[in-house]
Amino acid sequence: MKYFLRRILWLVFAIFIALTINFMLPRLMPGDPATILIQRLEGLEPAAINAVRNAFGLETDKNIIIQYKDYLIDLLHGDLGISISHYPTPVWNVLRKALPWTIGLMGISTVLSFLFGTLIGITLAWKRKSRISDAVLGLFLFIRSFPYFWFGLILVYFLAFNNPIFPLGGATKVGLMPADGWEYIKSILYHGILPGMTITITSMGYWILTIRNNMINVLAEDYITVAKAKGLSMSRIKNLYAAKNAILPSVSGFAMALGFVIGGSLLTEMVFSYPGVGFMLYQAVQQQDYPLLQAIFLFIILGVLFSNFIADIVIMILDPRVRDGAKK
Amino acid sequence: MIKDMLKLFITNRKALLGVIILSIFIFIAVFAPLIAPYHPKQSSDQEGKFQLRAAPSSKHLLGTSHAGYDIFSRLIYGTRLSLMVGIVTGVITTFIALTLGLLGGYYGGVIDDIISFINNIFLVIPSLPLIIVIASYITIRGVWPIIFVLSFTGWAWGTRVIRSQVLTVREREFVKVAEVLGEKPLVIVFREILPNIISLVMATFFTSTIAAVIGEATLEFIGLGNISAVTWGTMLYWAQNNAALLYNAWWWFLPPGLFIGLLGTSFALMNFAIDEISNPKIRKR
Amino acid sequence: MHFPVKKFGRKEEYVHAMDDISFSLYQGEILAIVGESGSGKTTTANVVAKLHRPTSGEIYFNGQEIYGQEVRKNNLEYRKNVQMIFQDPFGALNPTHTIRGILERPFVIHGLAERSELEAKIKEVLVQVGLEPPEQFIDKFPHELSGGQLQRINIARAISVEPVLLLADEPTSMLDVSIRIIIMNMIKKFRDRDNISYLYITHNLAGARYIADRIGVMYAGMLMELGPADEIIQNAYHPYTQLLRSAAPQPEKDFKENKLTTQGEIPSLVNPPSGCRFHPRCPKAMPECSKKLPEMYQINEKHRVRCLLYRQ
Amino acid sequence: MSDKLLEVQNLIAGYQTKMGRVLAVNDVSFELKKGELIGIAGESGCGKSTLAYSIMNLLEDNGAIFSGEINFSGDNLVDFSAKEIKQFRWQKMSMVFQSAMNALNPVMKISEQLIDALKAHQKGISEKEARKRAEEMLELVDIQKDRLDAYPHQLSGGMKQRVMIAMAMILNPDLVIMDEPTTALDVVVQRNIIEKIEDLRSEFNFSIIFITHDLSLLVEISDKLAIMYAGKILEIGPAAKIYSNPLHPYTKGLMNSFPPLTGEIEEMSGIEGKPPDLLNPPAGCPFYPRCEKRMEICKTEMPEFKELENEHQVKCYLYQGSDNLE
Repeated sequence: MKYFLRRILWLVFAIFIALTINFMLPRLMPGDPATILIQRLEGLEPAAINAVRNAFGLETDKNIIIQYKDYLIDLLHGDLGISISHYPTPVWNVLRKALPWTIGLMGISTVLSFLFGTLIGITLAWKRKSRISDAVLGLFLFIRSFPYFWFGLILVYFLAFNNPIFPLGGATKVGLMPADGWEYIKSILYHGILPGMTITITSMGYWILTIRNNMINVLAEDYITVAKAKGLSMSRIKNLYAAKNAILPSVSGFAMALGFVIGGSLLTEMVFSYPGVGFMLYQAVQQQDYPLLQAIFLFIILGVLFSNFIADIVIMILDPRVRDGAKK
Repeated sequence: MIKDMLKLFITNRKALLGVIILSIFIFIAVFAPLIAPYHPKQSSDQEGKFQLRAAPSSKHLLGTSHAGYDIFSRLIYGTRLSLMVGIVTGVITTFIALTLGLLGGYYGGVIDDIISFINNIFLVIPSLPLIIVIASYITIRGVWPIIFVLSFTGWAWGTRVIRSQVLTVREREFVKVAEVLGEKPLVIVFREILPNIISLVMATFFTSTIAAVIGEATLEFIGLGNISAVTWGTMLYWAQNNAALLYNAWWWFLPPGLFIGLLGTSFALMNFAIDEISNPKIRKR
Repeated sequence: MHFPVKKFGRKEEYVHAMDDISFSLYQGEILAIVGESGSGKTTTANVVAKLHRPTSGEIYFNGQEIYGQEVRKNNLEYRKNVQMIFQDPFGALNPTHTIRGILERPFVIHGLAERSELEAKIKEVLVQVGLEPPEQFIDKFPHELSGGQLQRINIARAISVEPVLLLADEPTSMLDVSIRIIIMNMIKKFRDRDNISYLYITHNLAGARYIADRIGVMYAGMLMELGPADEIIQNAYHPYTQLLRSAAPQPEKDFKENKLTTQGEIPSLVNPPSGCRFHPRCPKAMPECSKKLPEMYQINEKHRVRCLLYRQ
Repeated sequence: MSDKLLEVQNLIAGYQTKMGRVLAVNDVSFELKKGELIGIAGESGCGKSTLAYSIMNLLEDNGAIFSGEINFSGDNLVDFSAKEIKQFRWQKMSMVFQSAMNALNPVMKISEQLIDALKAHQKGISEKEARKRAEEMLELVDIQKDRLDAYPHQLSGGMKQRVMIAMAMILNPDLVIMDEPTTALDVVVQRNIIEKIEDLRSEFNFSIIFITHDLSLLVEISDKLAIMYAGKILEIGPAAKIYSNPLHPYTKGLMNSFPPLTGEIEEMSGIEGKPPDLLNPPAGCPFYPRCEKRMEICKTEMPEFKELENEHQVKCYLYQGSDNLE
């Protein structure tokens, strides 16, 4: 329980830090980007200019601590400011539309890539003497070296453009509504396959590599020899004795990996014009919609922190040593 | 010992392949003017203006872009900046990671607490969104801002692994022996600890260089780089923004990505080899 | 010259690795500290080596408190006088340096030799520890030598600064059995030759008896008994010393003859038992033992024991 | 003899490396009776663990038995198929490993790890029966049965090694190989465990191969003692005989390496030098370079066992000619 409380405490604390970073970043930038921006955005309504000023903390009449207080209070009320590109829609309303798409696409792809990556990694370590294992490992090392977005482009080119098996982009067929029921869901799945594949395949390399290395280390342990000596079935040794121990460190490494996966997913959405947070981030950058940019960044950090928290809990369930506080 | 490592490194097939690929890229970068048939910003020759969006031919090995630039020449010249940004960022990142890792790992105490606290925060913040956000706040477009942003966001992973390795080495008995002998702290750090983490430092350098090459390409692809610079990333930016896909111009967006991937693979191979060499369980017999 | 090491204790926040240890060590004497893992014997050596700072107490070396102002100012001088040999001969040598690179440091740090004399000096100490001819070893890396040879290098490094006190933390426990006696003999040889004092940490009673003049027995961070080596073994007073004695293998007896009376393991040092730390396992425990922490009672002039049975 | 359980004959085993074959076990023969405890003494790298792993057929991927026989109640284990050996192992012979800390799976309860072995060999055993058997085994090694569902990290080092002993005995094997089972433990705990092993042996009458470098411990507990050096057994015989009258110069050297707890403190000598490289073993006696009584012939020739007294055998030219002892 002590472990659980510590993780909760860290979560709360990290969220607080994330909020602070989000607040500080625009204020720390060298030069005076806001003024340049406002000049560039000339012709914008005064209210929109105000939104930019707010995002950059240019309310010169208030000192920074009061600004910070206001910022936190606004956040508590769900007030993330006004979007410039969708003026005068509040940022939250813009962002809200994108969130489900990203959470769905990224959540499913991440889980799939973890599952497949783990399975492949375990198999590669188990059969590490074979040439095929070496080749598969090499292939994923190779794929991992490419930018995600480029891999997405290639998939689009070959599987959507040259051979129109899948759609070029978007999340559903234009015109379909949730009211269309099954048709709508089918369309979502159909549109999700290529971007999902991109994320899954490109991020899988990481899991394969780490699990494989962990597994090789575990296979050299005495308790594996004991299990063999006891005459246990190979599948039991592989799954219960070796794999379970090999997965633990990579679940705790989930935190670091997730950063890469999220980065990759954002870009994938851009390539596929998938109406999620990543694509929105892209548009916000293009249109210099700083309030929206800030809010997206905040949500990504929150997502990561929350996923980390889940990974911590999973570790707690899987590893009795962590549960007892005997480790870390 | 270090000599042995080098020997193992060179005799390792994966490492050798990695070194060969990297050498080819370095060769291309250095001798770009001799290899490329045209200047990257040249859109005509004595025969007149180049055809726009031409398909590959003997004149233009990889065709031309929407502005009539020779894509093959841009690919060759692009190697220069892409490689430079990757390696410079790799060096800076590794240097930061090594300094902080040694500092925190050896001295411990408050210094270490502060370093690992900041380190932990940077570890959970996903780097790409952070890179994008920072880059979009920076209004100057060019190579150095990119290097700055990538270094600023890329040091955390290396610091963490180096720090924890330093912590382990620090507990080794030869470090205690050095203390008992009266060795000065700086000598202990550089003479006793550093040589024992060289392979990890190299691995950090390789890993951060791959990350930097991909990160650079990503930033430029989104349009947050200097779009007039000639790099693999900007090539992809122009290809994307001029609907290369719709023109079926595979020769435009395929090669830059392939080059990025190959460069990344070469570093990954060397990294993997180091892992094999320094992990006794994999190396064993 | 005479230097008492007096009363030092180390109380970390939670771990009582050492509590209220007092003993003196005389010039040219080998004092063995015997104990099981977790008894605090290694911490004792580390504190004297100034690798750990004790939370309270004093250690006097040649009349100066070693954690005091004077010594801190002349840290290098203390380092020259007090050296340490570690348990793991491989771990104590940096794998990235040659033997030359390792053995030149003591001379360089303490300014004991000119650059030009280094080679000769290194060869000299190599010969002293029996690594002959020295040319064969000087440019080798640690991984090219055997455990016994490496421990000789470690001894060579320690004696090259001509120390007055040598701390030896289980210097033979990781070596092959046939080499152990040789290393012990070498340690004795340098005592006889240079009058070096040793604090010899070990878990092996028979080894301690072989090498030491006096033996101190530690349990759960406390010194339980201290006296002349043979007397501690043949005529142990403390029930724990008696237990250790009966647990040691005795090939000359039939196995069934000596059965242990005590079970259990060393208690956690985070929450050590109240009173005498051995009382939960002690076959002779009295109700008082759980309440009162015994002092070191004098048995005879040279023999002290921390047990209420011997209260005068 | 009818009560013979194990007979190892001319066993040669080792590892295939890039630089060649390492013969860690080189022509080893010995016999073991039912209920007997044979101690195998030797220093690190002498091949004693390889011998144990060969008998268990647990050599690593690059290890192999090159020739020789391991007869177990009449069956030659070397000829067994993988399936047969899997059936046989743990049922008839089991093993206790050096480091109990690493020999237990950290993420499984000890109950599961004990029951595992039962289920693998007794198909159809019910969960309840298996659990009951596991409880009995724990009680046998003096661990309260409420610790059955503990995880390894919740037990002390000594308790873990007890669990390993319980695990090794759960199928009631005829032979238990113990590879340095107490080396990592403190003297008192070590003593407790050794006493437990002795109690169990007299109760269940199984045989033990006990491997350690601690000769003084071995002499005390073994019926029979084998002295191993550089892959070869140099001397073998009743433990008391070897202790009172060691024959081989290496055995003498080893005996002279353990200071006694009683009697006069005499200057001891140990053995100078280091064991030979098993990649390029010497042609003659492997102990030749370190031997104080070496003769010219020892450099190139290795003698066979010579039985000098009842069951006390030695491989040394000092004893080849005569039938009398010194």
